Amino acid sequence: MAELSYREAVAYGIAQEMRRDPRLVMLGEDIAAAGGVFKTTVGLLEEFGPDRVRDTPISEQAIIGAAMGAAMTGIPVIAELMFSDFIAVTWDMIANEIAKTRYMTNGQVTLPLVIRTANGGGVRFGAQHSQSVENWCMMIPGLKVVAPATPTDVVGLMAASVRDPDPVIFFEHKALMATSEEIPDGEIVDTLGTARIRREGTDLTIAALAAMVPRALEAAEMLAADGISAEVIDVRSLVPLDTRTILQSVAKTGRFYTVEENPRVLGWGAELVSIVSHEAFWDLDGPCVRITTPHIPLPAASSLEDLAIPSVQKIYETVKRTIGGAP
Amino acid sequence: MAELSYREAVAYGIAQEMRRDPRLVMLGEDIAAAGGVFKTTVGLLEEFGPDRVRDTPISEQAIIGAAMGAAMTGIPVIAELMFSDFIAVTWDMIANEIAKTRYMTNGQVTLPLVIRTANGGGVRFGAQHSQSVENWCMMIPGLKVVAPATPTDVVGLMAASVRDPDPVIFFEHKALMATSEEIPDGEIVDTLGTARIRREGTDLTIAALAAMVPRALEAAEMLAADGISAEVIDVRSLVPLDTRTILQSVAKTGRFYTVEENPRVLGWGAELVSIVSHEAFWDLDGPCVRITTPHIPLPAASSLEDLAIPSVQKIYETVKRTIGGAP
Amino acid sequence: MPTDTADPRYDYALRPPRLPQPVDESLASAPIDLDVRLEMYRKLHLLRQWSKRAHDLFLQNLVKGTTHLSLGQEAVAAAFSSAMRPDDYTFATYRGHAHSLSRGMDPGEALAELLGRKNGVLGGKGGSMHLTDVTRGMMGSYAIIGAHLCIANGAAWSAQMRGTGQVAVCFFGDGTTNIGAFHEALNMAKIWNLPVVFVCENNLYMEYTPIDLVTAVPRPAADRAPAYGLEPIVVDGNDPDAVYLVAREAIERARRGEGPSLIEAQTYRHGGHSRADPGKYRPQSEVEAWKARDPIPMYHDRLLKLGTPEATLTGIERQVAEVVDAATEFAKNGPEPGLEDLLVNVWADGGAEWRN
Amino acid sequence: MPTDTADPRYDYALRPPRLPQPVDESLASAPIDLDVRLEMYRKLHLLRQWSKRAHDLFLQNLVKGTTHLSLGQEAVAAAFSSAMRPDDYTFATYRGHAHSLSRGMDPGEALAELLGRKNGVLGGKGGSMHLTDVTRGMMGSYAIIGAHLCIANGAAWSAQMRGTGQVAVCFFGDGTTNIGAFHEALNMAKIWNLPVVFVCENNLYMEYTPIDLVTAVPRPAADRAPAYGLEPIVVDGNDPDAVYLVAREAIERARRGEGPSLIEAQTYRHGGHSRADPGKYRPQSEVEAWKARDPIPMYHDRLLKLGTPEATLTGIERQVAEVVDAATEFAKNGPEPGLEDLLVNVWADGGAEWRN
Ligand SMILES: Cc1ncc(C[n+]2csc(CCOP(=O)(O)OP(=O)(O)O)c2C)c(N)n1
Ligand SMILES: Cc1ncc(C[n+]2csc(CCOP(=O)(O)OP(=O)(O)O)c2C)c(N)n1
Ligand SMILES: [Mg+2]
Ligand SMILES: [Mg+2]
Repeated sequence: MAELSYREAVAYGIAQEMRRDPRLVMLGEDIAAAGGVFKTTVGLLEEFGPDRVRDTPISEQAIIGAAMGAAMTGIPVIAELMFSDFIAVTWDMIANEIAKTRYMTNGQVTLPLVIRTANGGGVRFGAQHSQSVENWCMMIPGLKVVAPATPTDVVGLMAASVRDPDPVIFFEHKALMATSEEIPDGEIVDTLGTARIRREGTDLTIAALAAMVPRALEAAEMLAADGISAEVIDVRSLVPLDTRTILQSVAKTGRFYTVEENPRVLGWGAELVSIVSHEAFWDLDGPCVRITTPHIPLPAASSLEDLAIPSVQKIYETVKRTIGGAP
Repeated sequence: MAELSYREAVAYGIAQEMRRDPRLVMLGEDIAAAGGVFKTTVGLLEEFGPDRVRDTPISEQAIIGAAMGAAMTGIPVIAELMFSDFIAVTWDMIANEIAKTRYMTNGQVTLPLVIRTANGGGVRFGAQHSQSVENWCMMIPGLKVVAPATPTDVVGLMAASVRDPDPVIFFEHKALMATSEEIPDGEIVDTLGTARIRREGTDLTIAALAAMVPRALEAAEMLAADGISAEVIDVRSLVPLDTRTILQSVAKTGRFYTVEENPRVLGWGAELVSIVSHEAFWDLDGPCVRITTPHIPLPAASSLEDLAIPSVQKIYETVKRTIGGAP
Repeated sequence: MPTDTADPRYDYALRPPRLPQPVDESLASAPIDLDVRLEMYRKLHLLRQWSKRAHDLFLQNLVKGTTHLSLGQEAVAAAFSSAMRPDDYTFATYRGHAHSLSRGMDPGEALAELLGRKNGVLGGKGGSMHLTDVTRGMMGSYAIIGAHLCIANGAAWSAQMRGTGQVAVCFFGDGTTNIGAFHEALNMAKIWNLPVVFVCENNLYMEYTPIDLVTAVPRPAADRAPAYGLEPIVVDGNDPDAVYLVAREAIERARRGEGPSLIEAQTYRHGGHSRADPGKYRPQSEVEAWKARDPIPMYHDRLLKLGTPEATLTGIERQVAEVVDAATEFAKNGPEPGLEDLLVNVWADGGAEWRN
Repeated sequence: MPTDTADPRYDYALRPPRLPQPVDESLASAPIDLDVRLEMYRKLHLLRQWSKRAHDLFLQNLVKGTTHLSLGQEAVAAAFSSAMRPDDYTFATYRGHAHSLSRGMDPGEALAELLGRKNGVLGGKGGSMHLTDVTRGMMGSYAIIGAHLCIANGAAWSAQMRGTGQVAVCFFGDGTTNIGAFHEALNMAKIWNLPVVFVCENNLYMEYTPIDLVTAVPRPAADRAPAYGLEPIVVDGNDPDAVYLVAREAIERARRGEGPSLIEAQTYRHGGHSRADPGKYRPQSEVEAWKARDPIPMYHDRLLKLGTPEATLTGIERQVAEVVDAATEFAKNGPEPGLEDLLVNVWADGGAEWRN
């Protein structure tokens, strides 16, 4: 057991996989000599050398294109996009090429690659460096999408993502970088497509992701003090999506809430609600409620950012207000 | 009254606006001398000249960037992206710059621009030239999103989009190009953010968009023959979204269906269902059902494409199967 | 503003024609094996006849969707593929039929793909714009401009890491030189010294717009080469021998570890951009001049002059005709894919499940 | 693989330093009005003192988020803004404070924005990386590499259409020359003959990676100019007079309708890339050599040599100090924005409604 921060867990998880598979390479801006702007790749250059850990120019299309070309010819790759907002600069490569090539070629091409990127807000970086864009990727058929909330999950889901033969977009959350926990000894390998029940409860189900998981858990404690028992599910993997765990939970609790950092419209919760409200319709005792950032670009000022992103208080109050059935 | 095809309606609508506002300009690939690859801009070069109707290089970032820069300095612009799939190539410009600049500058910058693009499938162009990507744009705060289903709506919503001071993404549907209807004489100006009830009904509400509207209407006729009365709403405008019309309809019918051409996950219907299942929860007599393309890239072969995109038959059967309450 | 119909800003066909250079007859004595030359001749014919057949089938309404033929541009594909090793990689655009067939893709499977049949090389899923045959090093046809230059880099990088000596050859059009990905790809190829050869088939037009109207330099690829520390290389793209020599040199350079090249092959498409296009934005005299520089009769003459018996050439042509006929039968007889194919191969497990 | 800690591939600070060129003393006699020179001197000081104050406030934990200072690079902003007309357009990156202040943005409003206050120039919504003041032609600071070059084209195109003679000046870093949008923007600027001046502030590093390691040519901007039919122009970015001359020339060219320019200004940032960065990837000798080429003392000396009384310069410095102190008070006393600001100005109607 070692205490590891979320930030350190990234390099730890990558190192585990690079030791295991000598073909595995990495590329990205400032990831090698500098160890990454979030210090998530510290030590990898030293251990694996400059051929396997590569600094690149500011050329996101070339980076992701190179990852795709290498992966399709037998070299598994981890590519970093410094901020998830920059996915937009290489969106064609991700959404049109990487996601579709296996299907278009009827299975001729396999793409064992992982795109890691720093996602989310809470660090006052403003609208172009704080977005939660996991929904961008979730909606594209052919991409797997993972967003861990804890250091152990970072390591285990990194291993699962690297070992998966399909392209995985791996969202590391900026606001969680400094959080830490004890992680198990030995190899850690998790499974894509599995949600995790972080807290059991009977009155309502809250589905949360990444930085919203600790907030949902805290809100659940406050609700517990009021006699309301919330089950909190860390969705972890948006694609594949573990609907079973969620539907089972809703079958038990009869109420469903999502806590989403993304701006409201078409956040991942919309898909979950559309599933729950269809398949668990007869289980529901009241409307599904989505707690999200308002549908606005994220403001930079601390005071505004704090007002925008769902807070513990807001989660708590929203549940309190609506659990009886009020809209 | 003149009979106009959807294809012709695009140029008709643009010409109406270019006559009205002598500042308005257009740019895009092959739009001027060739009249556009879908022939949607035929005659505009001749009428408005090469300074106002410009052919560009294959440089989507430069095209959309130029549109933004011109718009922010007082020149309203219509930019064409030949296929909506190519939005990906300039996604940074659209999602990170155009959508966010007004908010980030606290209102200093106004962007009167329209991005027109040919959207959707049905023409056997395969996975990279047939996508329905209106959900990509819908989910970005700061973008308005329109997708007309008829020639009259093309003209009217084009006028509304051009006159709107905010950036509008205007989706023209490839499969509707050849459809035609009589359109009213004189200036035609519609209103963004208004859905339209295309068919009244009492048993269920179907929300559809663009090429799915005629299919939904046809399916409604088949259902009527079976004694099931479907109300069909053409959503038309995803942002702003006319939830009022939809919620009122569901209040009346008690059942809600979406017909979406997009691959399933986070299609526009997911947001609608999340709204309806929350705000009309007590009105619903059964689960909301989404009828979508499966969550796959769109295949090229006619037989496969026809199986993928929701057909009249599939709409009809799905409603028949589920209207009683079955999943 | 009244239209002056004689204004070349309104009608590009009124612009001055851009004429081909004359044949360099000295290439007849270039050091190229006769085997190679005959193989190139065979490929020229295969690409021509196959593409004409594809066009015929389109006229019969059997090809749905779109197609982008290379009629007139065959020399580039024929010559490059002949200079490549079987395990080298090809990356092409939607105009990728010629490159696919040249690398050995089965003509029947290729045609069946255009017809949307289950026996198509992609089972009908990809269509005309995405022909791919990984077993033959044909790593794909890419339909959105730019991306595949970056992807080709990745394949070259992979070859470099694996130490296999493989080279990636990436074909694209003149119009593609103005998109951002071109710039990023060329820069990365150079700084990483990648074994990749970028080949711009400059056919003077993007879709319907003349390339010189939208490009800051006269030679869209060659005049950009120095921006990436590369030599400008221009070749007569209608002469298989000229292309072959340049291709061999660039590929061997890359194989020796001496890094990337950027080649501009000047050529012309005889037809429109895609099946929907009559190509009327081009001066008639220009089209005619380039048709007169058709690589096939020119190469036929050269081979005759080099002493190849007419019968050998006719034999090749006949053999190709049989191949194309057989391919046509194969394609036409293919079944349509069905529901059992729809949800297959999104993921490596063969399926399309995104949830449990 | 054991780490050789003395290997420059592992530690870029071990690479050979890239040293500045010596001051060109002949620039003292350049034909530049004394007014202009004194104004540039004032700006140099304003940018320097303001940025240092921003840094102090960051150390006091009053600046949240990130900041990117231009310490050492002030001459570029000071000189360009002095060569511009009030109605010309500036486009800058996240490293945009110097350009904003040089165009006349209120120093207090700029600082308040860094502090996330309601009286910030963007009401706290944009933050350090997005300073914008449309009333002063400061058309924005853009935080994602590349886009704003294309946007600057649009403003220049608009000026061209409106016939106002306005010019757009677009600043960016060396690292930005490797992104696709750079390529697209330069090409379009040339073919449309746009009144735009692209200014690459080459400070030798992207964030933490030396630019020469990732660029195919030695001069990231200048060596690309010919690819767009442009002259390569390199200028000593630490000499306000040198920059001013080049700026005036390029801007007037653009104003006369003679099209775009691309200028590479060689400079260096004294500090790290952003507030989180100690900048240790740079050879110490390099940092020192460039600090010795600090534009401010150099320009101070030049002005003295040109006969400006010391008191005039001290007066300017003192006046700037007062401005910066006042700005600090203004910023610190600003209230934090609140809920009433959150849902404002997504749309032109002032609101944020996406549904009814
Ligand atoms: C990013 C992008 N923009 C536009 C298109 C539409 N398009 C398809 S082919 C083409 C012209 C390409 O011209 P060129 O590169 O010269 O190749 P050619 O077709 O002449 O072989 C265009 C604009 C596209 N496929 N991708
Ligand atoms: C598309 C994109 N990729 C990466 C980044 C992260 N990033 C911010 S600044 C920077 C370095 C930019 O270097 P340069 O252009 O030289 O400008 P400088 O910071 O030196 O002024 C990088 C990589 C970004 N903002 N946008
Ligand atoms: Mg071309
Ligand atoms: Mg720099």
